[in-house]
Amino acid sequence: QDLDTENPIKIGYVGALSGDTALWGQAGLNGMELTAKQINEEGGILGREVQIIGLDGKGAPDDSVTAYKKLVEEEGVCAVVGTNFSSCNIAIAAVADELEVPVIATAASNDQVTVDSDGNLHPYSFRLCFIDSYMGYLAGTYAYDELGLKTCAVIEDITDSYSTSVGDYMVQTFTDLGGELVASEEAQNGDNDFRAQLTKIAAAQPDVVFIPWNYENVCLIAQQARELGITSVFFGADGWDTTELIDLSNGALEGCYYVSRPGFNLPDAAAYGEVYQKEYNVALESECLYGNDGVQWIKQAIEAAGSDDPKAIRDQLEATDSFDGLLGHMSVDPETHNPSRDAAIFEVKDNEVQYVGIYDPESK
Amino acid sequence: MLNSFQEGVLIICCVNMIAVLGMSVLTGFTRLFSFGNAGFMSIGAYAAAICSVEYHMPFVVSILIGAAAAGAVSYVLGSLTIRLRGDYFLISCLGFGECVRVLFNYTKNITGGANGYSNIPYKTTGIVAVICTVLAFIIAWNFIHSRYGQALSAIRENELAAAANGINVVRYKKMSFVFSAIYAGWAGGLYAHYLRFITPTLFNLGKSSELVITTVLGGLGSLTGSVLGTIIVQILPEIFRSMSEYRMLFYGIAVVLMILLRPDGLYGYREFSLKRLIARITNPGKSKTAKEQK
Amino acid sequence: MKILIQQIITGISIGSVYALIASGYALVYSLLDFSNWAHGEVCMLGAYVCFMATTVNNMPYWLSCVLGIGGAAVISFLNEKIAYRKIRNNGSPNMFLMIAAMGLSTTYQNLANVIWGSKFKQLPKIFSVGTINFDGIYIGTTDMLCLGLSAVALVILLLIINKSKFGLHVRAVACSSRTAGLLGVKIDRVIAVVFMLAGALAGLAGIMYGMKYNIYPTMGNVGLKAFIASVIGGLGSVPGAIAGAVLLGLIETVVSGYISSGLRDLISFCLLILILLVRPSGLFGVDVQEKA
Amino acid sequence: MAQELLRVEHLSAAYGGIHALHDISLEVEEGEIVAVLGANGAGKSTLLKCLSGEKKFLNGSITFDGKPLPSKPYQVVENGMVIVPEGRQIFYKLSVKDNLKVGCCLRNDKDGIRKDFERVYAMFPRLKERENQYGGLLSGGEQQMLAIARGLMAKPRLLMLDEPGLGLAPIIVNQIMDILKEVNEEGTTILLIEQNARKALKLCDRAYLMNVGNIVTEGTGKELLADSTLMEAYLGQ
Amino acid sequence: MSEPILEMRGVEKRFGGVRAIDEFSLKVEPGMVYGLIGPNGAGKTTIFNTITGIYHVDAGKILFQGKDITKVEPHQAARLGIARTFQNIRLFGNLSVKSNVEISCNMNAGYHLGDALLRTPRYRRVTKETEERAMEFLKIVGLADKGEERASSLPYGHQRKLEIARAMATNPKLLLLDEPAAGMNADESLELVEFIRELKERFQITILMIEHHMDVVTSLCDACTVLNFGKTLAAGTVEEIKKNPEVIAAYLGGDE
Ligand SMILES: Nc1ncnc2c1ncn2[C@@H]1O[C@H](COP(=O)(O)OP(=O)(O)OP(=O)(O)O)[C@@H](O)[C@H]1O
Ligand SMILES: Nc1ncnc2c1ncn2[C@@H]1O[C@H](COP(=O)(O)OP(=O)(O)OP(=O)(O)O)[C@@H](O)[C@H]1O
Ligand SMILES: [Mg+2]
Ligand SMILES: [Mg+2]
Repeated sequence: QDLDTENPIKIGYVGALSGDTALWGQAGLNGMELTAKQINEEGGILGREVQIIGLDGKGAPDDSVTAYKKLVEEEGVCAVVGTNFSSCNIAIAAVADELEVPVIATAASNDQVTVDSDGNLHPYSFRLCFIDSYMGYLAGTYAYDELGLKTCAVIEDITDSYSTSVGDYMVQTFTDLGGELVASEEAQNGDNDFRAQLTKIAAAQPDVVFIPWNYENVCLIAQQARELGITSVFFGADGWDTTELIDLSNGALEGCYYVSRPGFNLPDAAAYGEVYQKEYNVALESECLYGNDGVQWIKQAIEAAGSDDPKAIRDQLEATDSFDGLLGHMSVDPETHNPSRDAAIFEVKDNEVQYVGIYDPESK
Repeated sequence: MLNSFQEGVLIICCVNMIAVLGMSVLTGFTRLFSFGNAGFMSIGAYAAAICSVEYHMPFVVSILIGAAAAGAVSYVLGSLTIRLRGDYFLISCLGFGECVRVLFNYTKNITGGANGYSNIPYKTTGIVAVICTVLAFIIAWNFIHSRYGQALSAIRENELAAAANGINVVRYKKMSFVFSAIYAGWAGGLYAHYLRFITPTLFNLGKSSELVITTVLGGLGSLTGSVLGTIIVQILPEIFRSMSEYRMLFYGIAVVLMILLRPDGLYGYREFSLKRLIARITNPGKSKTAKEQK
Repeated sequence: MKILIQQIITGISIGSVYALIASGYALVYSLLDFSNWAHGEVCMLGAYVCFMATTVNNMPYWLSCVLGIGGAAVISFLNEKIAYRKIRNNGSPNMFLMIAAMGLSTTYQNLANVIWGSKFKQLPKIFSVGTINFDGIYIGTTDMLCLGLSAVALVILLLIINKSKFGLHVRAVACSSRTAGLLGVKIDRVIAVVFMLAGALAGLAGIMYGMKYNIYPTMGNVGLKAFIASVIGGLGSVPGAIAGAVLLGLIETVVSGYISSGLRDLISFCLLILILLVRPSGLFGVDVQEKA
Repeated sequence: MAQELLRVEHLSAAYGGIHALHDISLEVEEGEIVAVLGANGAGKSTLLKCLSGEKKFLNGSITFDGKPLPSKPYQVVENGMVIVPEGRQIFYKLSVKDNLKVGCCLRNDKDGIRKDFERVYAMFPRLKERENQYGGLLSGGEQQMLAIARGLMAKPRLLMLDEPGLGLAPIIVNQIMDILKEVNEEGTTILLIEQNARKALKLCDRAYLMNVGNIVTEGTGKELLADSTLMEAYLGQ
Repeated sequence: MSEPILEMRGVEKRFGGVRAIDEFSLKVEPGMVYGLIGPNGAGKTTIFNTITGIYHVDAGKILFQGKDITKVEPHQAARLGIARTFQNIRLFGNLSVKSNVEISCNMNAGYHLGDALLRTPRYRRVTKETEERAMEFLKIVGLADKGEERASSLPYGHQRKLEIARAMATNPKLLLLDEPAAGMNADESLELVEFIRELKERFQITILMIEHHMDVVTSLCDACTVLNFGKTLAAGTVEEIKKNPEVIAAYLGGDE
């Protein structure tokens, strides 16, 4: 109607739009564009049109930094969403502090994305996801306390910071609670045969195997583990969170658990998923939900600030004490910029991912 | 003045150019193919970064230590593998590069492992990068045009004849290997102080092959070709950045086309010369026959 | 003890997949003296062709496999026809072929990304319906099939290369295509047939690989392992490639199993260097040089 | 009169800008031995490269047995013209035996091949001794013998030899001349390039004399041998 | 008589079952042109390869100016003053004719890496000298005007000469020539003979030469050894050898 298209609000997206992780980058960008379209149909932000500009960061820190700089310097965006890789966001964080345009990481869960290794806050970096340590903590506690498992094994991707840090936290929590680590194995990104490691795990006969990997490798690991006669419970984190988990695992994950935020199970997300499916003719990915939440969160911040000045947006993002997105409710800790949001446990049962419920060990 | 994006692209271009110049000496002039130079880059990067962050050394010293570390490692590796021929040498370098990556991932306590190594001071500004590149070019140029460089070309052409004319083939090959590693280490150190954050994956096999491809595209046996090659390989994808998913596809196709259409690279066996360019413009017929003779 | 046996079996079965890829790779190397880095991508494309045939077009599985193998052969042939042949005719150094192959590999990987997306796809797992359990030692059926197929491929290739007239022509062209041409060998045809053969092997390997581990655009990266395997075995020697592949699989598993899975590649690499220091042309490689 | 087998008309060829052949014309009749003589760089090898289909020429025509020369080297061989190239060009990774086998790759007469094997081994006993050695490890002269033997194995209608005597002991050079004579008498036409003009002229029926890309003269071997001014001017004898 | 410049004592070299050289001994006095002839595959080139360190002998000793060089590497042999040409020409094909010779001159160039990288005056001076020296050698072989051409585009005969120039540029005391006249006609061979004589006079070198052209051997060599199956068949002056019936039977044949 009277949407101001002359003077749009530009929001950038950095993600892997090419290469072997392009799927998620594209999904995030699609999600943002869909949301922007919906926002524009409803009158935009502050009456201005929202524009999404996506640039390829190849999932590499250096390319992502360049893409971020280009978005800020050449495209004049007021905020950036992305990436889904911690390493990229750690690299961007220092640059963002200089260029003073906030960046909201989607699935980048490493602690250092928002707080550097000396404990200093990156004022312009935010994120939507859990941090590794929290997921590790939840998984470890749930496995020990709720499932009553006593011995654990872990297999980590040593080339992936997500995998190593989530895995380490899982094991640490589990052993701190009194559990025992009986096997700790490593593999590398690109491997797809894990039987050498699994043979060792099989010999140790753990109650639970932590598999903090991306779902595709999880499915390979699980199947190979079952082939080698491992009957333990497998436990994972939000890398498992996909609609394809059941299809790809061929039943190998029956009786296994993972911890993630609520998402696909929420009615809003499901509705969004239908629209998304119609629009792009591909299945919904969690990265789309992240993209949506990123845009919505920025919208909320701009509206609260009354302007799209990056500094003002930053202040509002930091001050967020309630934001409701497709991934549920969250608030921001101004000290760390980490969101605190509900965590949920999911179980694979009867060839279906079932929502077990919100899990918060503190509240017990 | 350049904005930070343009400066960033310039710096990345310069850093890569230094690594490619080293590669050019090794591959273009000695005809040894190394798919491990990203490994040397990472050694330089980590060594320099650690010097800066842990020991608060001045930037120049850190960079020098990084380059020296890469050189030292290459010397040891070269002592073992330089006698291997062709693809056997290639695979040993490739394996080395992958190993370095695994090692940096593995030594979490020192390097941060897959989490990366962060908080490196920002020291590689555009000016620094340009000065380093010019310096690197002059040194490489002088090296190549001295008896050392000539010896390398002789080895490339015919090892046996080179040896029969008093050239210690193993020593010179090792020299060019170390030279390229020092350049890679130098580039790596600069890179770390540009990006402020490094992880082992930055220096994967893809990076090594990019260096080789750039060298070949620029033209084997031509330093100016390497410079031009780097500019094209670094700037072209920048133009395609918004084409997202097709970007790498085009890159692949461009590599194949270049090899098919300009088999000698942009400047195979010759250096770019202003004189020749002018001659070609003013007298197109004659320079054409000169080209055909090749 | 049981673990050791299990590890050895695992090693051999991992190696057998490498072997299937390495044999086609070695075939091309033996002919043109260059590392066909696009070989892994041909495997990948073969697997995708098979996948498209079964799941999208609902063809019977055997027919899909045939199509996959044929498709890979055709792609491999096209690589030769469009790219490699021209480079050879240009008289460029052999390393250029390798660079072109790298370009092709990037192209195919990203093409697959664009067409099929980067998600894992599953082939119907008709063979891996289970593992055979020998008293707590598990042997995968797909693994045995791979090993069997590699063995058959090896025997067939050896017969072709060493016993047939075509094989002699292949070796002659490998040595000097110019002279072979002057003596009446139809060089282009010989090379094209070899590429098709290698492509067919790649397709077969891709399908086996896909059956075991799913298919995805970067699955061709396993070609690198095949490359390393052929180097261990001696470049250009098909039996060497297969022996090298099984050896590599064994080294990897045993190192992961008994030393450290994180340092697996590091230790395998040190062993590789060690092998090369003792035998600079790999285990089975012969290095005939023109004498002075 | 014998039948014409090969005719070259107004042939010219160049390497980049350098012209190596200018307007060459010559012919070879069935059953002849024709020699082409000339100093270093006269263009003799270039001529043979054109004839073997390896080098594209600029102008002119080549007809073999009444038909124009095909463009691919292997098609030329199929037509019955085989070259023993300059610089031996041994398959250095193939055994001596396999080298010879490649030589007869277009033949299918098993018995004939076996006989020819015996025959070349009888001609060059050295090769029989080294039968299973890699070609690349032979001595220079042994390689040369192998190259000639390989050419003979093809049993061509027209055999073209580029300096077959290169690097051979004098006694062997003489033997080769005898062998060529013998082969010729069995019906193979021969086009020979040889630096040893005297030997070549004694052997051949006719000869062409080349100088810097041109044919300066032609005649029978006897005529040229007798023409001492010519011999001195171009061949230094 | 002076000390021999090159001496081989009971040298043996086997390849698998083949004894390429067998109990071979040889003495070459300084200043001579010494011929090494014999049937194909007799082991002549192999002898060169053992002298220059390309092959290492299985038994026996090789002395150069009284010094044991049995185990030297090729580049060390070159530095000691032994230069050679190859039976199959081995030039630096893609480099210019001039660079081919310069590379050999460099062997004795007196500057270091530091000089090169910083382009010190010494570097400039030495480079200039090298260039001049290279041009001088090219002049001697008559290729001065072809300095900028690619070595591989030269005709065969010129390539041979370039190889000799390149060998001479290392400043050798002993020059090994492997069939220098191969592929040359009679006229050119004569020219070559003159040229080699000139080289010998001018640079005071000793020459050991393998050759099948008997007229070249006759007019150049002061003495020669005939090799057969890796063993000495005969040795002496050329005239003596030409009359030796065994040599005629094994090598020369009837009519020469
Ligand atoms: N590959 C090449 N590139 C450039 N020029 C060449 C090439 N081959 C030959 N030439 C030139 O062509 C001319 C003729 O050469 P060709 O080899 O035909 O001579 P030739 O008569 O066989 O001499 P020779 O007796 O030395 O073998 C020479 O001037 C030579 O320099
Ligand atoms: N590297 C090698 N491996 C195996 N056999 C070899 C090797 N080098 C030479 N030979 C054999 O040793 C013998 C001597 O070879 P050499 O090259 O010394 O002969 P030559 O006297 O130079 O002969 P020509 O005059 O033909 O060049 C030959 O029979 C050859 O086959
Ligand atoms: Mg010739
Ligand atoms: Mg010899």
